[in-house]
Amino acid sequence: METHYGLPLNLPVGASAHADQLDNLNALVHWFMIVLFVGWGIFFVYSLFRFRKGRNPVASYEGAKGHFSTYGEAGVVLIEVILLVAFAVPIWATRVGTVPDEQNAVRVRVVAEQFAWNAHYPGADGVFGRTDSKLITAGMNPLGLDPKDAAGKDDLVTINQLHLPVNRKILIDLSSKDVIHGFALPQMRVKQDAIPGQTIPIWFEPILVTPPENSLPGCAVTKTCWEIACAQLCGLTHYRMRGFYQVHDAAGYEKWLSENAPKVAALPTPPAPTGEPVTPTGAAVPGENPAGSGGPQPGDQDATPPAQ
Amino acid sequence: MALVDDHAAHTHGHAGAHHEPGFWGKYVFSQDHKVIGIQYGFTSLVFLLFGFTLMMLMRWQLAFPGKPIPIVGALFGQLNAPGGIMLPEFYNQLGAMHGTIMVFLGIVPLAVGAFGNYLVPLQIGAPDMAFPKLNMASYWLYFVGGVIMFASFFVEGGAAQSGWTSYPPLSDIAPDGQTYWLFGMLFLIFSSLLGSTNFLVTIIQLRAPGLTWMRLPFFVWAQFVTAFLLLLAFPALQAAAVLQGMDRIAGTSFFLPSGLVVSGQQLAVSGGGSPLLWQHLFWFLAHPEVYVLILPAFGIIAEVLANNTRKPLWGYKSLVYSVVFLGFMSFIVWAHHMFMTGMGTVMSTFFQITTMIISIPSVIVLTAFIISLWGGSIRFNVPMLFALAFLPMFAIGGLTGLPLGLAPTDIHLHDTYYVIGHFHYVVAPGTIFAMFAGIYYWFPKLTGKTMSELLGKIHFWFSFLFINGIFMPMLWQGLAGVSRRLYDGGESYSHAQGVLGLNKMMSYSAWGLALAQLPFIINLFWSMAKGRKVGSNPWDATTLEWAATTSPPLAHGNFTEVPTVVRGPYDYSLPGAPRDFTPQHEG
Amino acid sequence: MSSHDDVESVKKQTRAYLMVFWALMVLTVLTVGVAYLHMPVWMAVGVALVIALFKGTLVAGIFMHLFDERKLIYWVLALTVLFFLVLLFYPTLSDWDQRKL
Amino acid sequence: MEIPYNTEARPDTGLYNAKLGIWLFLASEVMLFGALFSSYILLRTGAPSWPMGREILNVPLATLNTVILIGSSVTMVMSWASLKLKDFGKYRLYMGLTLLLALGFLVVKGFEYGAKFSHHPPLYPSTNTFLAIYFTLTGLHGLHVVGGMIVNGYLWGPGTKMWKTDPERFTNRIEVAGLYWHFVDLVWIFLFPTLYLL
Ligand code: HEA
Ligand code: HEA
Ligand code: CUA
Ligand SMILES: [Cu+2]
Repeated sequence: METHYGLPLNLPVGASAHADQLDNLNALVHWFMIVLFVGWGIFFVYSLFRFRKGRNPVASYEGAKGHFSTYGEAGVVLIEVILLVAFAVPIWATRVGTVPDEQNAVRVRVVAEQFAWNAHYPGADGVFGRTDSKLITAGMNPLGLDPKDAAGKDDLVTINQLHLPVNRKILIDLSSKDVIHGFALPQMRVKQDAIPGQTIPIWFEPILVTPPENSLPGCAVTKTCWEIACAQLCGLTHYRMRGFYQVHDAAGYEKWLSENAPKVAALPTPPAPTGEPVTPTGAAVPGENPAGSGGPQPGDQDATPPAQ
Repeated sequence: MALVDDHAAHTHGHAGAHHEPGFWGKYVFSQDHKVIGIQYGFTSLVFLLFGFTLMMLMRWQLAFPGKPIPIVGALFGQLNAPGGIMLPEFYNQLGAMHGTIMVFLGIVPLAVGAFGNYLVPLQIGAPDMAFPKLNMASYWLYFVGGVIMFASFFVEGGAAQSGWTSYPPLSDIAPDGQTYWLFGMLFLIFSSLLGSTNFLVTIIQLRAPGLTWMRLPFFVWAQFVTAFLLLLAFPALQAAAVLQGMDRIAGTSFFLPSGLVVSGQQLAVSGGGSPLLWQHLFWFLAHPEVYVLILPAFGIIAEVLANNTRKPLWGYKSLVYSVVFLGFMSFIVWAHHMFMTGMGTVMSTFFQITTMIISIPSVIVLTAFIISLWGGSIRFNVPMLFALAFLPMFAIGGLTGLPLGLAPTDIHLHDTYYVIGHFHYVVAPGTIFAMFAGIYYWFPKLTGKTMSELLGKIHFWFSFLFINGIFMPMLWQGLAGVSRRLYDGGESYSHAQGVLGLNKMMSYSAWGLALAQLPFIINLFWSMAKGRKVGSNPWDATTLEWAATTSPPLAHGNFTEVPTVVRGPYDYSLPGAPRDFTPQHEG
Repeated sequence: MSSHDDVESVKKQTRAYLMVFWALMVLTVLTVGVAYLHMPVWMAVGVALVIALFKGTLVAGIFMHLFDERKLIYWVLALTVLFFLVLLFYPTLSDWDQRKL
Repeated sequence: MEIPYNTEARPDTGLYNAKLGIWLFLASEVMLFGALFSSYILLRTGAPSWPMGREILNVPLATLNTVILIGSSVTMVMSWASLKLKDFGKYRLYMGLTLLLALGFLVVKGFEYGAKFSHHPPLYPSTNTFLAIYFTLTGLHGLHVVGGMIVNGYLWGPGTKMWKTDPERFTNRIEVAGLYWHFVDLVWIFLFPTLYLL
């Protein structure tokens, strides 16, 4: 198991540039907690033993004297200040404040829905085609891409799979079509609620290529290695709102792009919107057979099987 | 407005003092704070057990996903568990209702409604609560709220299933159970508003002569701050519930943004709302609410510790200032539940700082408690065992709040089992243990009898063992990144594979914990009937509830004569005193 | 409170109530009138709020006797107003700090 | 044993129980409306455009209602003053007027709502966010008016028995009911410009 500052935290492998920062802070905080707890615990157990009735029949009205509790508390304050000022605040500021500029980053739109992750790549021209929620049709045009927009012709749309190049800054515009979902890439140390009505930028830089399937015990079971997890309760099938993501080396990523681009360019022209809105309370949810919950079949909602 | 009505009761009260109320007036629609306290206590224990039962069912599904629930599986019907196999919608209902019931129908009514009601007037030397009729109304509103919540399991589509947090848009488009949840909440909120007003007036106005603020038992202080939190925080959820009710019933879009597409179809609403608005209003209540869950527990622990160390609490004043400060700060930390909603640097900095600040008074409280042990003459009776166990358990719960309170570490831990582990350590082996301590400690007050020490010790040791067996692994699973609210306990995720086995162990522990409650339930009823009879002050305690009345206290009026307080609450082992305790009213 | 107990001072107060009534009437007319001047939004909001605050102060201060109330009530209200302000503005502030694209 | 400080003030706080009680209750009401105004601010600042209240709503009717409600506040406080002056007849009169004015307020409100529903196209809470807020806030305020009327009605009718047995406490109750009623007035004073004028 990976350790941080000597502490095994049972974290998934940290595969992004900023993962170490977060994990180290996490380990630091946990060390702090352990030291407090153990120190506190020794005092606790000793007091129970030393001042049990059998040993100390008459209690002292005065009790403990001295200021060590004040020093202890001051110490806690000091450490918390350091954790905040030296670590937490600056790290968060770089995490959310320094969004890479669009030219240098690989951009992907991720749109969550019950219960899938849609990824939208701008294609060769680097421009996302126009989308409109009114054009959305289930299955055919999940993002509501406007077929009339030229910029959208070369766009690439995938479901439940995200392909990323290693060592490049990734900028994801995250949003949702229906309810709040939680976009989580555990190995990237990325987590962000996908909130309908808002588009929220997230960025990170993968530094490891996804290991081949079967290389880790967990991957062998679920047949995919790194997965997009849904962290926020979003309805019946929240537990199966699983996508996978794969970090390729530069060549692998180009290959994947070129293999998939044309296929998607021929996006079927969507029929006119049905104009059959559902009522808020009668929202239908795709039926799922929960009885077979022995893990979803890998790729059962995927547009293409994981290329490896 | 209802405050006014209360006076009517009292004019009649002059005449009414003489004629005895009948059965209904005495036990059902009683206005006596002690009876109401017992009503609260009994109802909330039943709900606690109910909430636990829901969780035991869920723990089956988590340990053995997709396997039919043994024995009781057939009871839930085709809609919830065909062939005994729990459906995801049923799992989500159980989860949302477990959280709701435990928090709003279990712990808060037990800690505030039962302990507060029964003990606060006694501890401050008052004849009753300031507004007895309101007190009764408060209990019955709670009762109705509970019935509505319970009934919601039987409506079409089942009970609320969007989590106890009820985040829209999911909750806006959920089946009817959610509407019941909202109405149930409104009743509970009214109940709690009446109750907290009553507590505040009682504590401010009805303290016995000589009982100055700095002579109040710490328990009363804890209840006082709690009442303020309830009074000023709950209205935010009240407003939010009204808005969500409008969304669901009148078709408004307070929480629905424009352009929603559900299952591939446009939602026919005007849009223009904000899902995050709900979260702000909800957490504006719910963060103070979590301190409502812990403050009365602090209060109980303080009483039990002082009594069983036979010495005054260490740093009484710092304890008081800490809980007041804690109460104050708890209104400005709520957005630490929302770090992952897209918060920028400014707000997150603010909320990280306030969250770290609020941990300081807890540290002070815990430090004062533990230093109180130093120099004591510690009796290890059952209430004390629970109180002592509370300390390290709350410490674990509180400490695990720290990595959650720092936004960068919260990235990995948010919405994982780490959060579940964090707060269960505070509320289960924390608050629930404190409740047990209180029940064992004050049982002689209610009945004039004590509970069995042997059964109590069995109850304690097994509960302690099993409860850690449930919640410690959760922290470990959370670190591995396992999301919460997963119907299959993470089975389909590769990163969860390494910690899946723990699910079985946790579930066995949960069922073991349930078995460990049997000695308690037996003890409770057996001791009521057959327990050893004791005098009015079996623990040799100093505070007024023991000092000036019989056990159980007088039917009406509490005290034969109003005591005059002359000293602080915890004069144990006062040098030169004849006994090792000197009651508050003894010179 | 003792100040409004005796008959004389109650009579004096009733005169004050009537004056407040007329003041409130005037302010109501004023706030409606002002609303139809074409002011920029921030100014319209400001003016309307100032008038409403003024009216509110009259009601709370005189009808509700807040100008002459016990310290304890002031403390309760001060605390409430503090949390009220937090609740009133934080959600919007945090919306402003929301990361958007 | 009688509960102390039900009528007379506790020396150190200077308050009788119900007076402290009602102020605490009003404190929670402040938070309730605070939460609703907060929602209003958030939704309005977040909206791409916001209709002018006065172009949709009926300002003259609302102005009339403002006058009515302020009037009822005055009669309410006068009814309390009458009791202080031991003039029960006047109390009856003023309290009766308060009730009538409150009823008037609700009637006007009813017309206002009716006009929205029968408008072409009809204006419902679900029509847009502005109307949603308008109906929710005024509806909740209306419920407060109704609640106040129930209490005041009781104090005008059956509740007056107490004037004979315990006049001081009865006067206190009118004061407490009055505090609530003025608060309802106060809320309207802020609702009126927020919804109708801005
Ligand atoms: C009683 C309930 C309770 C209590 C007391 C607390 C206390 C704290 N909580 Fe917890 N919390 C909850 C109940 C509670 N919480 C619940 C229910 C949730 C989840 C809700 C949901 O999403 O469903 C939650 C979630 C939650 C989150 C959101 C996590 C997320 O969703 O990502 C955060 C983040 O900041 C947090 C932080 C804290 C902090 C910093 C404290 C601090 O107050 C803790 C302070 C205590 C200590 C720091 C320990 C004490 C000190 C010692 C050990 C002594 C040390 C010794 C010496 C002096 C030598 N909590
Ligand atoms: C006060 C709050 C409280 C308490 C006490 C508990 C207690 C327990 N909780 Fe709960 N829990 C929550 C609040 C609480 N929980 C909340 C808010 C959530 C989140 C919900 C959501 O996702 O929306 C949650 C979620 C939650 C989950 C996660 C589910 C998921 O994410 O899918 C789990 C999983 O194991 C769990 C387990 C337990 C267990 C085993 C206990 C045990 O500790 C229970 C112990 C109970 C007892 C020991 C009962 C004692 C009672 C008696 C002995 C009665 C005697 C009766 C008479 C005399 C009549 N809880
Ligand atoms: Cu999507 Cu959970
Ligand atoms: Cu919190």
